[in-house]
Amino acid sequence: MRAARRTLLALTLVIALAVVPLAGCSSTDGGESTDNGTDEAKEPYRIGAVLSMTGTYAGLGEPEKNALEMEVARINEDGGVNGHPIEIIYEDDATDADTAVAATSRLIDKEGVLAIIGATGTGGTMAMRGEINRAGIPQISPAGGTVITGDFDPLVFQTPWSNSLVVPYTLDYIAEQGISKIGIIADSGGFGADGLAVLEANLADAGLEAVATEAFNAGDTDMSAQLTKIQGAGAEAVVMWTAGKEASIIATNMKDLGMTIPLYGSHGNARVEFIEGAGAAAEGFRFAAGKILIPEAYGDTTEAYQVALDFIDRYSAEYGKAPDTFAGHAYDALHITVNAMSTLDEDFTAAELRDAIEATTGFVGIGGTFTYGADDHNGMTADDLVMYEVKDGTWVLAE
Amino acid sequence: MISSTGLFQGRHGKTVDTPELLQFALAGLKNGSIYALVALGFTIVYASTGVLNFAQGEFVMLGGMLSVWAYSTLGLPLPLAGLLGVLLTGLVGVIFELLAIRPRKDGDPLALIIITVGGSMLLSSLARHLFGPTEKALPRFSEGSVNIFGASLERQSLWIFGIAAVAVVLLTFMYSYTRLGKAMRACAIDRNAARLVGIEPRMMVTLSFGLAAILGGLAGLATTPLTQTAFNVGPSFGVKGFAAAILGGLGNPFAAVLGGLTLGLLESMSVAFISSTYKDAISLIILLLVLFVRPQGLFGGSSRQKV
Amino acid sequence: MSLLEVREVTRRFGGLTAVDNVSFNVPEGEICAVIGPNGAGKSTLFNCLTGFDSPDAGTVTFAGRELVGMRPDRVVRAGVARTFQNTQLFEEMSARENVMVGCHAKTRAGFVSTALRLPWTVKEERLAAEDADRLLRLVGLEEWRDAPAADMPHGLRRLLEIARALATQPHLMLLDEPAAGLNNSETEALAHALYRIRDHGATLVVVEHDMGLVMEVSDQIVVLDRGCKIAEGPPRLIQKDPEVIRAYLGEEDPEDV
Amino acid sequence: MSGRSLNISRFLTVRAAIVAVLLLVVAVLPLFVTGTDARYVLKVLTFVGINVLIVTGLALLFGYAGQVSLGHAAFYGLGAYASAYVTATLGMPWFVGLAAAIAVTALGGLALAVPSLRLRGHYLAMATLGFGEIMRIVFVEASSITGGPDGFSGIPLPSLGSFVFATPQSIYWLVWGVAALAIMISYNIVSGRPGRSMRALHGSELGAMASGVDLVGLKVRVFVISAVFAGVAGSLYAATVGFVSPSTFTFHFSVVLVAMAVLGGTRSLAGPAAAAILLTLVSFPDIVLPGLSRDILAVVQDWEVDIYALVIILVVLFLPEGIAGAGRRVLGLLRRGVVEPSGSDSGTGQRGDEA
Repeated sequence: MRAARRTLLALTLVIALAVVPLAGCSSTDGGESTDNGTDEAKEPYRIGAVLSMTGTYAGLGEPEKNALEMEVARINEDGGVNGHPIEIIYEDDATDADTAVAATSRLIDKEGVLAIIGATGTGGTMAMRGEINRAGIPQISPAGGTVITGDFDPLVFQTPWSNSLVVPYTLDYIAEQGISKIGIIADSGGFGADGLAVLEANLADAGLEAVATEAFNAGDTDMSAQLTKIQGAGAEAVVMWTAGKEASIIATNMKDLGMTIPLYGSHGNARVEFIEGAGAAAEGFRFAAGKILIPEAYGDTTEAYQVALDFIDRYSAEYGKAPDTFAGHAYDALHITVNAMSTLDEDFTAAELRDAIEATTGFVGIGGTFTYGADDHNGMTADDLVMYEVKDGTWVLAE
Repeated sequence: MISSTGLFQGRHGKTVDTPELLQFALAGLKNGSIYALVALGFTIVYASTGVLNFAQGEFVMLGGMLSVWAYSTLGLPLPLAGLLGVLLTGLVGVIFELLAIRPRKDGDPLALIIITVGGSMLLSSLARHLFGPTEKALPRFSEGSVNIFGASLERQSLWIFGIAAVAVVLLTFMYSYTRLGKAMRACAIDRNAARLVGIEPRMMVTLSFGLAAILGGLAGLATTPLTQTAFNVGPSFGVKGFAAAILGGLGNPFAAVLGGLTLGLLESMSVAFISSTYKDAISLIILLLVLFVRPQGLFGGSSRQKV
Repeated sequence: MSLLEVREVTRRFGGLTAVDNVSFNVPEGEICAVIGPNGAGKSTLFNCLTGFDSPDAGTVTFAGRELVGMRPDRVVRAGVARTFQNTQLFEEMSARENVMVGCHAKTRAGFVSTALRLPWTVKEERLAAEDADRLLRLVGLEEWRDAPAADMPHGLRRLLEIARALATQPHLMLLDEPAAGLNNSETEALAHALYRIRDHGATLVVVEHDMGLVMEVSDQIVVLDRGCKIAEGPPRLIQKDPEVIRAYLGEEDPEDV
Repeated sequence: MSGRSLNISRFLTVRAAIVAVLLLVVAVLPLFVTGTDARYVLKVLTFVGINVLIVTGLALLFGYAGQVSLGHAAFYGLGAYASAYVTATLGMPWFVGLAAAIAVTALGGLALAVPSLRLRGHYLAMATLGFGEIMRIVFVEASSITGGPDGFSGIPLPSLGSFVFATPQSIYWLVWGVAALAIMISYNIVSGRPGRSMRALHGSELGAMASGVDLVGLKVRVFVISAVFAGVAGSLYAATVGFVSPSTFTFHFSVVLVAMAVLGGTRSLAGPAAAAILLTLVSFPDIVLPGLSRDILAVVQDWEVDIYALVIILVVLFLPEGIAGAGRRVLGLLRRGVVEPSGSDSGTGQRGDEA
């Protein structure tokens, strides 16, 4: 029967086309395998990494993976940990909670990892928690949501500055500038909503009043309506909380509206793409973040300065561009885990690893100096932050 | 916590003066003109196939991405880079039609819609492979703003208004007065009848995809200087454009533009008088109410159903 | 009392009055034909009688019940079935299934009872299938029972639609141009089917262009022209009515029909 | 049904045998998944089962009644949040959460279906899309109930009485059991009176009305049933994953669900289920090809969306009637080849009710 034969043909075609990319790439990418320590007799320590290589957060997952790959290679060249090489097994969660759960399950059950770094986003990080708890292994997240450590779980650590750290620092700084009325604009996604909640909780302590609170969504193309409202409410400064590309739209909208009041942002805006997108409108924009952007902020005699400089140099050499903060968060997650491993006997358990990570004290990383504790799995203080300002198309330390 | 925003604004609410109102209106029209451009793209493909092209948002993305590529990577001057970006987008539209739409011979609208859904995923993913995951910027065609009775509008937005205005006039002219335009419409209504009177419907469909892609590319080129672009911006453009096309009423370029502007104004007025948190929800609820009362959209005639 | 009483029904579309103040009665057990030139408003009238359209003015009383404002499916449940000028069959479904859909009004298995496959629903299905087979035999389509409607020749499709309408067990059937596109022998068969249907107890209203058929089968004829009723009466009188000849038959010679 | 000719009843036996074998395979599959990654494999297969359940509802709505919904992710989410709230926040048993999910999605379906009755085609698609987006905004903003953008965590596992579905096997059986039940219910519906009216509605609305089919009631009921299926799936999802966040219930997911239904083919339940299995597994290639090396896997993950999109496009292009159409042809071949070599095409009388 001809029709049936055509059906079969089509099915075959579908399968064939679905397989072609696999076959085609397996030969070209073969050199990318991770077994560097070929002459190592010892089993590698396996760490899982659930990163968003595709989907909405693909732009964040990429530098994170870059940093991890670079650092693992270096650690292994230096002889690994306790004589064991480190092996990272990467999973792409496609910025999707379900995929993150399945990936975690695969890492735990199929790969038998000792710890998991991830996920890139707060949503994925939270979704993984069930699997993490079932397996009882530690999770170190490079995602920034306050909820990650705010909704405390003994197994879950995080490396970025949380909003609960950055917000009070930023508000205090604004108050010091003699400003009393601010307008807030935040995205409706995880980072913005979280930031907004922390902002509203800390306004009174900083002696500030929010005269307008506006929201926008990822993908919005113009925020001048919200900004007009902020302007009309008599705000003396705009505080923006978002990590998306809409940040540069807000900056340019303000300039186009002729708004001269200062714009403050967050560590979510510490990306060159923001300056590129906002152009001249980015001038004078201020935000608080860790000291990685300008290592001199540490003071050039400190260990932190050396660590940061070293990372920046090697990353720039390897990837042709300076690392952003996300690369730094991944760096910290890996090194905190590896450091904890190095304090343990060779065949430690997951529970011991967790305890060792929690015992991290004064670890000098990229994001800051980490000291975890039984009820603090974020580990940083306001001392790790510094205020930046955009001048002549680049970051400088705000005076 | 965010849900208290509405009350919060109410406390601080003050009367809106005229320049401010005008500014809100301009903000709405700015967004609205972008929605209108996307909606026009929907209209073109709909007019010749009866299909909503879910890949329309990706054409907008590609227009921006390819222009950025031509500008930054090839180092072409902006006008040339833009031209190349838009033409390449048009080419993508034509290739997409030839490879993925034309082989489905019966032209079943639902099947074609699902193909455009697949095409949308594919184009955005390919853009990520080619251009990477981060957002890209493009300089404005014209810097600065103009002052309109105390309200301010960036010159770049005038370009978007201009493109939308020219496009709607050209399309209306084409559909009403040229043989080509009439032919394009004819084949959505009845492919066989179109063939009988000497129109090659397949050619018309290819053309309409190319035209829609060019228009989408123009939209992407014109908006990228304001909004930046990234591989994943397509769907949000698509959804807004779809909403605008439906709000206006499918099939008529003027209705599409009016739908886009109305949607933009609804959103900015929601921000002005109700809450920016719920601006999308409010405009969607209004859209639904409009549909429940006028199932053919605000400005759509019901004449098509009778054909 | 008449089974169907149409009183002063008017339907306007914009400036056009498609049906203008039309009244007539259909007594039980008769075959009534509605004729008129194209655009006379016959199909609009049919739509107004069956709930597919609602008149701007006037009443339609069927067995003492007002039909205006009733949804089409309720009209069917009240005992009025219809067919369409362009047959509205379910192309992908078999002839038997098409007729079984017609049984819808007389069966009651709902989502829940069907989902649970309650015994009475199974029995109901069987009875409906038997009913459908019986009706297919009545219109002479038993051989086509399992064929999709799309595969049936044009003439038979009209018969299938009639069988489907019969399955609703109507007291009144409205047939919209049942003979359109039929050849002579098929028309002959149709006429016999109409008699059989009437003898089974259904009253018939037929919109038809085939004058031979109309004159043969109808007890009474209503003539519409541009929305207005211009004549009403038995075939032999209508054939002679000068108004009908002028308005409807135009320059044609009335002796031809 | 009686009065069917011999070859059809034998054909039905073939089909019944196939269904029985498939059921058996699905039921015993967990017993053969025993590797170190059994938990992972079962978790993925559980996701597959959940998607099969939602798509079955869409198959009823779209494939039989011809109604499009671009908002089914919202019903999935409504069910998930309702169930999560009742079990985690209120501390009630899972069964109550499931009931709440059913009630909430039935109401939501009703609220959308009734005003949408006049809408057709693209306009109906837009209305359902709008509903989906509005619900997503509600999921994000009603943070005191839903946990906002950060999500809702700490949802207890499904349980019946004192039995907790704690092992991946038991969860698999629960989800697939419910999915099989849904398919069975749907099969009964489509092969009985309501299904016939739905197909009639799909074929010709005028004809259906003239046959006494209550279109309003029918459309609303199908919509509600299909919403409830998604809601039940949501309840299962929330309880088995333990975490719910708005990023799961997106327009994109709604579109993927419709794509599954279309790929499966109209007037079929098996086709859409097969499409749901196929498309869900595209994201987890190592389940299908266990020997895949990690490097290849990474490449596949990088190209996952592209593969996914290509599968959608190619299936729609080359299998015009979807997987169901292809399946029917294969079954037709089987019937002719095995049962009745000289058979004609006359056995299509019941071709509407594929299982």
